[in-house]
Amino acid sequence: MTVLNPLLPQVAKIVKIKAETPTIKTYRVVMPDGSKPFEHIPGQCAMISVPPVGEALFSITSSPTQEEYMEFSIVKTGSVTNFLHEVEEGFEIGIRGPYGNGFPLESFKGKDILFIGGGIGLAPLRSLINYCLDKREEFGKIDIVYGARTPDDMIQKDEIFKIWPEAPDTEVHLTVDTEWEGWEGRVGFVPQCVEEICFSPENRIAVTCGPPIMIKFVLQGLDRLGFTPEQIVTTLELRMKCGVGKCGRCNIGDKYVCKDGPVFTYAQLLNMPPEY
Amino acid sequence: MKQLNEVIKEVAAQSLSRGEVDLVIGWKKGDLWWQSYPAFVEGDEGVADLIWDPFCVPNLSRYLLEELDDKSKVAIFVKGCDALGFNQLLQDKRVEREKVYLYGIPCDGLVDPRKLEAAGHKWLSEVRRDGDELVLVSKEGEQRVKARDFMYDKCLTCRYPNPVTYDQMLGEAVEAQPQERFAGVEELEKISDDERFEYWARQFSRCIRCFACRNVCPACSCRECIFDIPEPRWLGKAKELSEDQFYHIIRAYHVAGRCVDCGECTRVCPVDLPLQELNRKFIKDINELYGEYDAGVDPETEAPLVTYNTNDPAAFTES
Amino acid sequence: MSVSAEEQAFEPLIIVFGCNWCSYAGGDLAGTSRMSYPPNVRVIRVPCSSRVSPNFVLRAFQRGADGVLVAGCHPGDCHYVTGNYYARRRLSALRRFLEFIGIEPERFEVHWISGSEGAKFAKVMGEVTEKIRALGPNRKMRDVR
Amino acid sequence: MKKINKEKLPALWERLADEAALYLPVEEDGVVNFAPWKEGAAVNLDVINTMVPPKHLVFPQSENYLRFHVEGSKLEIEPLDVDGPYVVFGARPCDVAGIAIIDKLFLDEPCDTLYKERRDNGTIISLGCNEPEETCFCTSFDLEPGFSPDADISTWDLGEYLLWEPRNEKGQALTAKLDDLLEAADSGAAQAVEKLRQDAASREAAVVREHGWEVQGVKEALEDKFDSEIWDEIYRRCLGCGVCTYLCPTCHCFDVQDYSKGQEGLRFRCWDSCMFGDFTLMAHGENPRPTQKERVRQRFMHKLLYYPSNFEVYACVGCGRCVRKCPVSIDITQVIKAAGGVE
Repeated sequence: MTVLNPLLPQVAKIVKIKAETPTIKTYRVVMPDGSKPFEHIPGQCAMISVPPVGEALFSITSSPTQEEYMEFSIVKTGSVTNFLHEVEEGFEIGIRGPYGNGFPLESFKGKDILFIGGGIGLAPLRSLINYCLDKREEFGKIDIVYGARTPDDMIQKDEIFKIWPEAPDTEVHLTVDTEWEGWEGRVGFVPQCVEEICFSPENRIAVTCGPPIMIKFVLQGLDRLGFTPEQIVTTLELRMKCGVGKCGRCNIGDKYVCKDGPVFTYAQLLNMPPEY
Repeated sequence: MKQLNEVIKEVAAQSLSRGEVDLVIGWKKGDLWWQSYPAFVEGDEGVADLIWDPFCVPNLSRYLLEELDDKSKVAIFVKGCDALGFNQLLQDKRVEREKVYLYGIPCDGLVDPRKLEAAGHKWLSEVRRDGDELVLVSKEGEQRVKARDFMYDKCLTCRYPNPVTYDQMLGEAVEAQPQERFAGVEELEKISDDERFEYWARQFSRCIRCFACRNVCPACSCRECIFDIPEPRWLGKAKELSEDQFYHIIRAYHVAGRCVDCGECTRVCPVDLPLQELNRKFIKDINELYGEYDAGVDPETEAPLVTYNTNDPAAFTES
Repeated sequence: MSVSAEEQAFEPLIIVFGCNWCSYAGGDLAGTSRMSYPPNVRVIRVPCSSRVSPNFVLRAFQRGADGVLVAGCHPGDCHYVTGNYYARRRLSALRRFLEFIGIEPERFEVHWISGSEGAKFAKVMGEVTEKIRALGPNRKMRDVR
Repeated sequence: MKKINKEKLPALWERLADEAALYLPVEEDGVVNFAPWKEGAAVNLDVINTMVPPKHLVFPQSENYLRFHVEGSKLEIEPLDVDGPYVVFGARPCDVAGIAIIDKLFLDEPCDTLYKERRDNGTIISLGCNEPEETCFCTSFDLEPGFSPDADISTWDLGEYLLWEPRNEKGQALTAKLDDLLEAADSGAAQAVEKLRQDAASREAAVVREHGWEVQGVKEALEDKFDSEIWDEIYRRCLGCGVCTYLCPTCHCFDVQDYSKGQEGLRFRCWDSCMFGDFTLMAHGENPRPTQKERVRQRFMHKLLYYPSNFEVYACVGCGRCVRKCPVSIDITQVIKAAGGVE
């Protein structure tokens, strides 16, 4: 069998585009024959190509249990994403992956899981949330804390407002940074929210993703609540070009985020140089 | 030379101890005889390491771009060419004169270690300047050679061995003995377009795009370089002759009228591209067309390509 | 002397950077006055001849131009008063430099053509095209990928 | 072991060039680099360090690997072939060791097939060093100046003759094709090689000792040096150019870029350098290595700590190019000394 060049993308097609916020869209992607591009584990990523603009790595936001397609929530922020925000349904892209380690699912089994997300940080968490909900009996209680600057900046509104709150033994805690007309829910930053609700570390894993500043305060808050570094899991993002640990730019010490990550426990991060 | 080597330590110690400057940038010695490199001295402990020898070639003024950010005053040593480069930074409004203290060093030429090596002078422990001679020290003893035979080419054509600007001059002024600096350009002008194209294509194709020529240049001080901007990406990253040509033409053009002819681009090029000849072509043409101009001599004048006269000649037929 | 098929069929490609206020208008006038000029010429409108960065010129050569021409207002007539005086110096320096790199100087020309000089526009384009045709295809900075 | 009279080398090169693309050290405009052989080429086998190492033959500075065609919303992607067989003649042991070092990364899972195919297509003929340069310190890394265990064929310069020894099947296959040009070496040859190797190694080791360039224990010493002040001193004079990385036989970082011409285009990978500010710059403007300090630290930590942690080998071969070519003499031996290994 010939081994394929790991840098070689396959052609795939964007079949659905959903505008989540003014700067975030969710793209549904399938192969030309209508199948899902490849299997993955929650937390893994894929490299998306839009020649001649280039390639960028995105976390897969759909759950592996979704057998029809793959989804990506993408913020408009650089040349590839600006381009993607201009395309329409039916547009063909290159895709390769999956990349990265994904969440350590085995170690989550039987435990309560606390998801803490901010803004676009929900994208990788969503893959895992939907996975857990689809395999509900394997996990304990699920709490989802999600915050954004304003209600308009929240993504996956169907799921956060309707689907997830109705799932068995699942609670969703939404918060916005500041008062907002028509918003009746919680106001305040995500880390505050986590501490206020006072989650117990007992048999619980905390999984967090969001802007670096949010993560920093979430970690402090979880520490105060008694979570050990081993109980906290996060996913990182650095500039990447190859996705397979060769191009040399996404390393933190001797670990490559694209290959050894992007998911790390806080305990692992404490043993790595603070270069992220 | 020995004397100057002591003087620089004294003045640096003085400036620092009196609190006149926060930092002195000079040169210090590495393990190998030709390694004289920039040293950053903020307290007494580093002063003794400061040296002046025939290999103190790096221009220290470029470091002001970074170092002045968080310091009130920085002292640097400047040779003739360095002072021109410093003035160019002033003219380009990238440093403030009052935040810098300049120790001027009259320089009678620096030594190109590769010329010594090519002549079989290797495994040395020290090279000293003594009048017109170099003293080469090795385990076998000392040997004297004519200094001018081993100077950098750029030093042989140097017209400003004495700094044109300084706060304090260290040492006696030296006499300039410049060879004709446009000889190389003129040689190339004589041959046909096709031959010249061949020549430069061969040179450029050796380029590895390390950007050392840009990064060392006192006239290349843009906060964001056009070659680094991802969009529009003017300079593609592929190793292709047309991209190499693009890079070198634009690099030289961007410093045209501002190049102080210090020759650092040629010195630092790891693959020996004769880059100074490109800059000199611009200098020569600008001199011919728009009048003699020496960048870096007077930071108050306007560079020739950012000004005009209504009756300027053109290098194309005007109709 | 043998001439390759490609050279026999050679139609030069000439990129013209035309100043919006004069030469581009001159080109328009040539068109509306039904004065013909060669189809080899592709005009790119720029706000002033001084807007023409050397990047533009080199990119044109990289992407297949056989000749590049900058057309601006006559000195003294710049819409922005002094733009073309700067351009004269800069483009002169560039022209000599391109020659130094080995590119025939005829391949990079500068002409002053006002908005009322439709005939001149057509004539210059014709002359430049013939000159470049005589020189043959330019390969000297062409990106061969 | 075989030998060849040096007068016959041009005939050998001609034959090799018939077999495959032949690259060897050629002098042009006073610069010696690995270049394709052609008749009359000024081959220079005396220079120890070519200006650029032969790394580019296995890992080109830029390498197209796919062609794309975009039309409206349609995309076609077609992989491109890797160049065919080639022979590298006269590679010095340090440079061959550099290739063996980057093999570990590129051939590690998932295997970089582009690299592997190109690597497999090449036959490397090394040339042992008789004398060290002033900047040589390969013995620090347990390499031998006089011998390259990773080459397909080893050769040694014995004055009138070049001794020739195939080291593996690839080398034997090529040697078999050159039978009429090579002759059997006499019985003393092995001994002569042994002496050459020992002399070269001991001469260089003496220089390394004199300068204090030994690296024993440097990896361990660097394990707690991420926040050390050694970086405060060394980075400050760095100009942020890529000389050190691009001339390094083991630096292998790359970028991926597209080139397009209308609807057609190519994707290529090309060398990139951790010394450049945009290397780790993210689309939203953040940079985990915001200043030259972090970049310089990364370069040396990668070579002396991270790479050995992952692949059990230092990513430095002591060729001395960075020592010689850094415009401001930032040199890995200074880091090695500053880190302070175990005596």
